[in-house]
Amino acid sequence: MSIVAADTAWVLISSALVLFMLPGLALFYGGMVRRKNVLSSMMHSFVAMGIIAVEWVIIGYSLAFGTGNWFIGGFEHVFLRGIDLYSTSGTIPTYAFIVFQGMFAIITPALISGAIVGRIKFKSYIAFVALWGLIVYAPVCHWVWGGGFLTGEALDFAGGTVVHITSGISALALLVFLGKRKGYGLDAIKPHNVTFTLLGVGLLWFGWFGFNAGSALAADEVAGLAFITTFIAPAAAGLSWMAAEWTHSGKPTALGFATGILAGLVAITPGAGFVTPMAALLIGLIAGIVCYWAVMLKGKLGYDDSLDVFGVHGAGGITGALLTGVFASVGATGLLLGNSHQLLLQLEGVVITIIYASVCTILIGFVLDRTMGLKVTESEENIGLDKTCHGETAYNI
Amino acid sequence: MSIVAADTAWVLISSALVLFMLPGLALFYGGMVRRKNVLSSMMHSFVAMGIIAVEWVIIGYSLAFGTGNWFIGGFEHVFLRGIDLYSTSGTIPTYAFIVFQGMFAIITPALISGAIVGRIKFKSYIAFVALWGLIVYAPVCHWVWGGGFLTGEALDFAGGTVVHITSGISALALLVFLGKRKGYGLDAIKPHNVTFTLLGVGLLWFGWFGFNAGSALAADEVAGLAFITTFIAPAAAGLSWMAAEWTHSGKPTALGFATGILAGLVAITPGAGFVTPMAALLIGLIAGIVCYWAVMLKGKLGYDDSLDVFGVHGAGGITGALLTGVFASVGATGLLLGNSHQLLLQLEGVVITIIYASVCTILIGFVLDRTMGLKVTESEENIGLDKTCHGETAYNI
Amino acid sequence: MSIVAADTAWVLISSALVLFMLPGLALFYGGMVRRKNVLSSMMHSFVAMGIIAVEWVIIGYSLAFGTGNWFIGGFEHVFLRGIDLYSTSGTIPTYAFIVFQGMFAIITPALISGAIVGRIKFKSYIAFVALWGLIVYAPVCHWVWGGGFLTGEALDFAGGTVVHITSGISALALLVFLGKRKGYGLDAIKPHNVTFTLLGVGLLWFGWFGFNAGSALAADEVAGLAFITTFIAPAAAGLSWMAAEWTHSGKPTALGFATGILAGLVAITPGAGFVTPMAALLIGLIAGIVCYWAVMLKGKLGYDDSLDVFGVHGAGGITGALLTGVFASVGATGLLLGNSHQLLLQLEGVVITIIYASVCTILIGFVLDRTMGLKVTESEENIGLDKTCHGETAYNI
Amino acid sequence: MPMKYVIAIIRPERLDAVKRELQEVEVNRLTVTSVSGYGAQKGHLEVYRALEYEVNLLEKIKLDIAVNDEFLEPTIEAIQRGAKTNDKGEIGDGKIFVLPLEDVIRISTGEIGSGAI
Amino acid sequence: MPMKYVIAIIRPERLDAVKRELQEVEVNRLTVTSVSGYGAQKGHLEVYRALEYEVNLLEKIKLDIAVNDEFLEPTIEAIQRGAKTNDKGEIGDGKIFVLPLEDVIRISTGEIGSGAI
Amino acid sequence: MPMKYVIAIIRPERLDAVKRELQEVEVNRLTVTSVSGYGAQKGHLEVYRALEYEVNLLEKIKLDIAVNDEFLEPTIEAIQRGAKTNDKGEIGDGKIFVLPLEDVIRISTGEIGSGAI
Ligand SMILES: Nc1ncnc2c1ncn2[C@@H]1O[C@H](COP(=O)(O)OP(=O)(O)O)[C@@H](O)[C@H]1O
Ligand SMILES: Nc1ncnc2c1ncn2[C@@H]1O[C@H](COP(=O)(O)OP(=O)(O)O)[C@@H](O)[C@H]1O
Ligand SMILES: Nc1ncnc2c1ncn2[C@@H]1O[C@H](COP(=O)(O)OP(=O)(O)O)[C@@H](O)[C@H]1O
Repeated sequence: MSIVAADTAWVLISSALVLFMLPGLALFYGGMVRRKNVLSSMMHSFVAMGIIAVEWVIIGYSLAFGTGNWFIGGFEHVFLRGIDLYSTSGTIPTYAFIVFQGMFAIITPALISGAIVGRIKFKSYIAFVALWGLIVYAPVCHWVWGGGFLTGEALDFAGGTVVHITSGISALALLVFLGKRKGYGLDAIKPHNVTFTLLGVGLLWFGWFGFNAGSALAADEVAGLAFITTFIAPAAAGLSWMAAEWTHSGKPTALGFATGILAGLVAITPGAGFVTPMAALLIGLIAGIVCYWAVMLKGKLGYDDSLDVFGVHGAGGITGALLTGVFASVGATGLLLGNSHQLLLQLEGVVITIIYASVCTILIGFVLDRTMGLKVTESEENIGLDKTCHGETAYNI
Repeated sequence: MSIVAADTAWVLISSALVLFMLPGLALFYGGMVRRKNVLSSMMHSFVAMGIIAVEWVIIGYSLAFGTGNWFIGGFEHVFLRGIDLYSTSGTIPTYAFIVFQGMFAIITPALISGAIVGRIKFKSYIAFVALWGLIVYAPVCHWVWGGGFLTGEALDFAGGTVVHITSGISALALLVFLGKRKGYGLDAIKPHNVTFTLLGVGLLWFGWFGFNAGSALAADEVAGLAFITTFIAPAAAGLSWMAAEWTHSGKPTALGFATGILAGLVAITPGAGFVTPMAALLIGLIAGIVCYWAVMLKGKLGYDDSLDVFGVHGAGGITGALLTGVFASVGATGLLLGNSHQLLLQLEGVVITIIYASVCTILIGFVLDRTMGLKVTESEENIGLDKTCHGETAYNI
Repeated sequence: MSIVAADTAWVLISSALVLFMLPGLALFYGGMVRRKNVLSSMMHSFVAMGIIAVEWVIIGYSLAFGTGNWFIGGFEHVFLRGIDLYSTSGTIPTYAFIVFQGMFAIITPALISGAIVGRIKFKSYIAFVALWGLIVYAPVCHWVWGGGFLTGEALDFAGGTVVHITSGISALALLVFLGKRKGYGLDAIKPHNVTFTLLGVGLLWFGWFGFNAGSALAADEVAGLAFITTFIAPAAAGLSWMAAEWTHSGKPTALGFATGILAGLVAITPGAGFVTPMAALLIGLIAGIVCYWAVMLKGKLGYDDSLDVFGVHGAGGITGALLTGVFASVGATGLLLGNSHQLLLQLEGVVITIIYASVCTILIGFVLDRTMGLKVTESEENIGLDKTCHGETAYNI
Repeated sequence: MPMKYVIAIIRPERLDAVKRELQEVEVNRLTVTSVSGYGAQKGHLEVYRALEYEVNLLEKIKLDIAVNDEFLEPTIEAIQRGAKTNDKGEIGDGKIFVLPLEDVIRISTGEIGSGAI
Repeated sequence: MPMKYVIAIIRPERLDAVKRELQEVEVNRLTVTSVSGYGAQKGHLEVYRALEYEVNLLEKIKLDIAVNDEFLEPTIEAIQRGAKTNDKGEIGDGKIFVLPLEDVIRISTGEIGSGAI
Repeated sequence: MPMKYVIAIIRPERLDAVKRELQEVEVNRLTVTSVSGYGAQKGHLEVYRALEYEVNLLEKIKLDIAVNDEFLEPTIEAIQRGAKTNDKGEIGDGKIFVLPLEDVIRISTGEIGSGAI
C-alpha cells in the first residue's frame, strides 16, 4: 500500500511535537527543583532522548512492535532490519511510525525522573532508563498497541496506560530505594523558578497535540476529535484544580494551575479519540480534582514523590483509563452506552499494568542498588547534583 | 462534503501553533514586569486558556459562528450540540474549525492583560475575561467572520480587527478603572527579564504562522501567501522600529526590536492573505514606525498602559486594517487598485469596533468595579501580586 | 503544474520550524555568555531575522535561485518580480519555497555570531551579516542547490556545506579581526545560564526536523527518512560526546551533552535523506567524538572561538559532508557501495567552500574593520555590550 | 572618629519609601543588598505540595549607609519613617544596626575621612 | 556597648545545619546573603571548553547576626558546629568575624539597644 | 585588636583588575557581594518606554576584606589602583570603608585572631 502524503505530514509533525515535550518536561521539572539540582533534573529528560532513541532503533521498536507473541515482540526488526524507505505502516512510511512511537518510548521513563530528583546517581539513572525501557515499556507497549494480549481489548488511544500508569507507578516503586530528600518535611523545598514550570507546561500542552491527535496516525476526523478533546480537558482540569486549591488552601497558585493542566492532559490521553468533547470536559473537571487530592495525600502518607509523578501521571492515568471505559462513544462504546464490559477491560488493563510495572521496577531498582548503587551520598545531596554529578553550576555571573 | 486530509493537517497544526502563542505571550509580558508580579502576569495568559477554552465550547462558539442574526450567532451549538465527528466546515472537520477559532478567542482577552499588570485582582480578572469573551469577542467575531454585518465587507484575514483592535482598545478602556501602577513616572519600572521577552516574541512569531497562514483554512496558495507576508512584515517592522529608536533615543534596544517584530505581526494580520509580499514589506516598515510613536505618545499623555497593548495592538491593528484597504490586491482590491470603497469599508469596521469594544469594556469594568472591585489594595500592589494573589514567589533558592 | 496540498502543508510547517531555530539559537548562545552580554548575543540571532528576511526577498533569493550562471543567480527575481500567488516550485507554491529557503539564509550568518560574542560592534555586525548574506551565502547556495556548478555533484541534503561549513569557517576567519575576549584564558568565562542553553538545544532539535525533513520539499518517504536520521544522529552524538567527556575530563556535563546533540544535528544535515538510519547512528557517534576533540583543540591553539562555532559547525559540517560520501545509499551511492567518486566530489565541495568562505569573510572583515571598525573599545567590553550597545540590562529587580 | 556605618534591614516593598525619606534629610548615598532574614516575624505557615512548612527565611533588603555623626539621628529617623508598614509598625519591619566607622576613602579623588562620605 | 555584630562566611550546603545549631542556642534572628568568596580554598582546577582555569570565586553564604555579648560565645560555637563539613573541618569551611556594634534600633517598636536585638 | 574589616564598593567591570592588584600585595582572601548603590554618580537619565527616569540604583560590587593592620595600607592602595576607571578617576568609582574588627575565627581549624585572617 502506498503512503498518503497528508497523513505522513501529520505524523511527522506530530513526532516533532512529541519530541518537543522533552525540553518541556525538562523545564517543568527543572523549575520545580532547587537551583543546585536544576541541570541534573533537566539532564534526566535530555539524556533519555539520547539513551532511548538509540535503544529504540536498535532493539526497542522490535520488541514492542515486532510480531512476537502475546507478551512481547520479537527480534525481527533489531537494528531496523527488514525496514526500508518504502516500508509502510498503514498510510505512512514505517520510518515515520517508528519515530513517532520512539518519542513515546523516550518520554515515558523521563516522566519517572520527577519523583527522584536530587538524589539519584547519574550513572545509575542511565542504567535504569535503559533497562526500564526494555523490561517495562517495550512489553506493555506491545500488549496494548503492538499486537499483545490487550490490543483491541483495553482502550488506550494515546498512552494513558502505556505511558502514564507505567511511569506513575514506577515512580512510586523507585522510592523504595531512593527514599526522601534530606530535609524533606523540615524545610520547604521550593521550586527555584516557577516561570520555567509554567513555560514547561506550555511546551507540554503544545506537544501533547502531537501526542494525542498524532495517535490517530492520519489527518482525519479522529485526529480532529483527539485534538479538540486535548484542548478541552486540560483547560477544564486547570480550572477544577484551581478551584480545589483555592477553596482548600486559600490561594490559586500558578504552580497549581500548571499542574492541573498537566493532570487534564494525562487523563484525556487514553480516551482522546474515543470520547466526545463534552465527555472530555467532564474528564478534565474530574481529573483536576482527583489529582489535586492525590497530591495532597502524599502529605499524609509521607513519601517523597518529589514532583508528584504518581499524583499526576499515576492518578491521572488511572482516572483517564477508567473514565474512557465510562464515556467511550466514538468508535467504541463504554459504560454510559451500556457496555459495562469495557469498563472491566479498562480495569483489567490498569491492574495488570500496575502490578507488572511495580514489580519490574522494584526488581530493576534492587539489582541496580546492589551493583552500582542508586543513591548519592549525603554530602553529594547537600552540595547538589549539578556540581557533584555534572561538575557544573546552572547559573554563573 | 468530505474533508481534505492535507487541509485538516494544516489547520490542526496551525491550531497548535496558535495555542503556543499563549505561553509566548506569558513570557513576553512576564519578562517585562517586575519580579514580584511575574507569575501574576503569566497567569493572566494561562488562566485565559482555561476559562475561554471551556466557555468557547459551551457557548462562545455558538454565539460567534451560529447562524443568528447580523449582530450575533445563536444558541444552536451550545455545548457543541449538533456537531459530531463527521461535521465539516469547508474542507476540514468542524471540530478542527472550532478549535482553531477557539485559540483566537483565548488569545484576544489575554492580550489585554498587558495593560493592567501588577494591580488587578485575580478573581476580577477571571470574571472580566469570561464576560469580555461573551460580550465583546463573540459578537465582533460574528460580525466579521461568522456571517454578521461586516462579513464580506471589511477585509480581515486573520484578526486585525477582531483580535488586535478589540484588545488594544479595551486595554485603554480598562485603564479608566485601574489607573497607574504605584510609582509610575517616578521610578523606572523595568523589565525583570528581557531574555524572556525576546524568547516570548520568538514563540509568538512562530505561532503567528499558524494564526495567519492557518486562517486560509487550507494548505493552498493563499496559505503560502499569508505565510510569506507573515515572514516579511515583522522583519521589516523590527528594523524600522529599531531605526526609529536608534535615531530618536540613541540606542537600539533588544526590547525595542522585539516590540517592533510584534508590531509587524499585528499589522500584517488583517491583510496577510490579501496583499503581495512587497506590500507586506511596506506595511511592516510603516507599522514599526507608527507603533514606535504610538508608544512614545504614552509618555506625553500620561496613562499607564503598562506593556503597551494599545501602542502595539491598537495602533498596529488600526494601521494594518487601513493599509489592507490600501494594498489589497490578491482576492480583493484596495485603494491602489482604484477601489477606494474598500478603504472606507475598512475604516467603517475600525470605527465601529473601536466604539463597540470601548463602550462594552467600560460597562463591564464599571460593573465589576462596583461588585467585586477591580484593583488590589496599595499594600498588595507594593508587596506584589505573586505573593498576595497567588501565595507564591517565582524565584526561590 | 499545480501544487500538492500535503507537500505545501509540510513545507510551510517546516519553514515555521526553521524560523523557530533562531530563538533556539539565541537561547543556546545567550545562555553561554556572561550576564552582561546576553541581550547582545541574543540580538545577533534576532536581528538576523530582520536583516536577512528583508534582504532575501529583495535580492538574496534572486541571487541564489535565479537562473544566472555557474557562479551566481541573476537579478530576475529582485523584489520577487515574476513570482505570484500561482507560481510553483515542484509541488509547492513558490512563495513557500522562498520562505523555506529564506529561513536557511537567516540562520547561517546567525550561527557565526557565536564566535565573536561580547566584542563586536552592533552596527558592524549588522553590516557584516548583510554583506555576508550576499557575498558568501547566496553564491554557495546557488552552487549547491540553485543550479550552480556543484548542483547534482556534491550531495548536500539540507545544508551541511551551504550552512554549516560556510558559517563554521567564517567564524574562524572573523577571529582574525576580533581576537580574544578580555581575560580569555585567565578567568573562566562561564555560561551565565546553562538552562537556557539546554532549552535552546531543545528548540534547535525540534526545528531541525523542519530543516532536514522539510528539505525533501514533500511529505514523502524521503521526508520520513530524513526525519528518522535527524532523530537518531543527534541522540547518538550526544551520547558519544558525553562518553568522550566523561572519560577525558571526569564528569558528563549538561553543556557537553547539549553540544553533542548539536554536533549530531550538524553532521547528519548533509546526508539526512541519503543514508539509512543505521548509517545515521554511526555518523552521530563519530560526530560527537570528532567535535569534542575539535573543541578541545581550541585550548591548544589558543584562539577564542567563544561558543565553538568552528568546533561544532565547521568540524561537524565537514565530518557530515565527507561521511555522506561514504554512507550514501538512498537515492545516491557512496564509498561503501563502491562509488569512491562521490567521496571525491564531497571533498571538492568542502574544500572549495572552505576557501571561498574564508577568503570572502576576511575581505568583508577587512573592509568593515577599516571603515566602521569591528571591535568595541576595551571599556565597552568590560562593561558589557548590553549596556554599551543596547542601553539596557537583561535582568533587573 | 566621628562617623558611623549604619546597616538597616527593611521590607523590600518599603525600599522606595525609605529612599524618599532619606533624600528628604539629604542622605543620598547608600548601598543596597538583597538578603533574606528571619527574626521575630514567624509563624507564617505555608502549605507547599501537601506539606505544611514554617517559612522563616523572608526576602529583605539591606541598606549600608556610611554617615558622619551629625547625620546619624536624621538617618535613623528617616529609615524608621519610611520602613514602617503603618503607624503602629508591624513585626518584620526590620532593624537598624549602628557600627563604628574608622575611615572612608573615596576612590576617584583619593579624599579621606568625613569629607569622603 | 555590650553587643557584637557577627559576620560568618559558610558553605551554602551547611546553612541548614548552622540554622539548626543556632536555634539550639536560642539565637533565632539573622540575615542571610548569597556571596562568593575566595581564600585558602584554592587549587580547584576546572576545565571549561578546553581550557583549564583556577576557579577561585566559590559560592558562599554570609550570615549577619547581631548579638548581646553573653550570646557571643554560644553563637560562635554553634556556627562552628554547624559549618564544619566533618569533624576535622575542611579548608573552605569558612570564617567568623566579630565587629563591635554600637547600637540597635527595632523599627516596628522603636526599641533601642540590647533589648532590640 | 590589630585588625580591620575593609568594605569596598567598586564598579562590577573593575572586579578583575582589583582582584589582580590585591593578589600583587598578597591579599588573597575576600568575599564578594553583588549590590546596587547610589551616590554622587547621578543625573544619568534613561528613557524607558516613553518616560524619562533618573536611574539612581546602579550595579556595584561590594568586597569584604578582613586584614591585619599592617596590610591595611597596601590593601587600600591596591583597591584604589584596580578600581579607578582611568588615571583621573571618575565619579562612581566607589568607596572604601574601614571598620574595626575585634576577632576572627577560622571555622575549619578553630584558629583565632590575627593568624586566622
Ligand atoms: N539580631 C539580628 N541579627 C541580624 N539580623 C537581624 C537580627 N534581628 C533582625 N534581623 C533582620 O531583620 C529582619 C526583621 O526582623 P524581625 O525580627 O523579623 O522583625 P522586627 O522588625 O519586628 O524586629 C529579619 O528578617 C532579619 O533579616
Ligand atoms: N580575610 C578574609 N576577608 C574576607 N573574607 C574572607 C577572608 N578569609 C576568608 N574569607 C571568606 O571565607 C571563605 C572561606 O575561606 P577559605 O580561606 O577558603 O577557607 P577556610 O574556611 O579554610 O579559611 C572565603 O571563600 C571567603 O569568602
Ligand atoms: N556614604 C555611603 N554609604 C554607603 N554606600 C556608599 C556611600 N557613598 C558611596 N557609596 C557606594 O559607593 C558607590 C559609588 O559612590 P558614588 O558616590 O556614586 O561615586 P564616587 O565613587 O565618585 O564616590 C555608590 O553607588 C554606593 O553604592
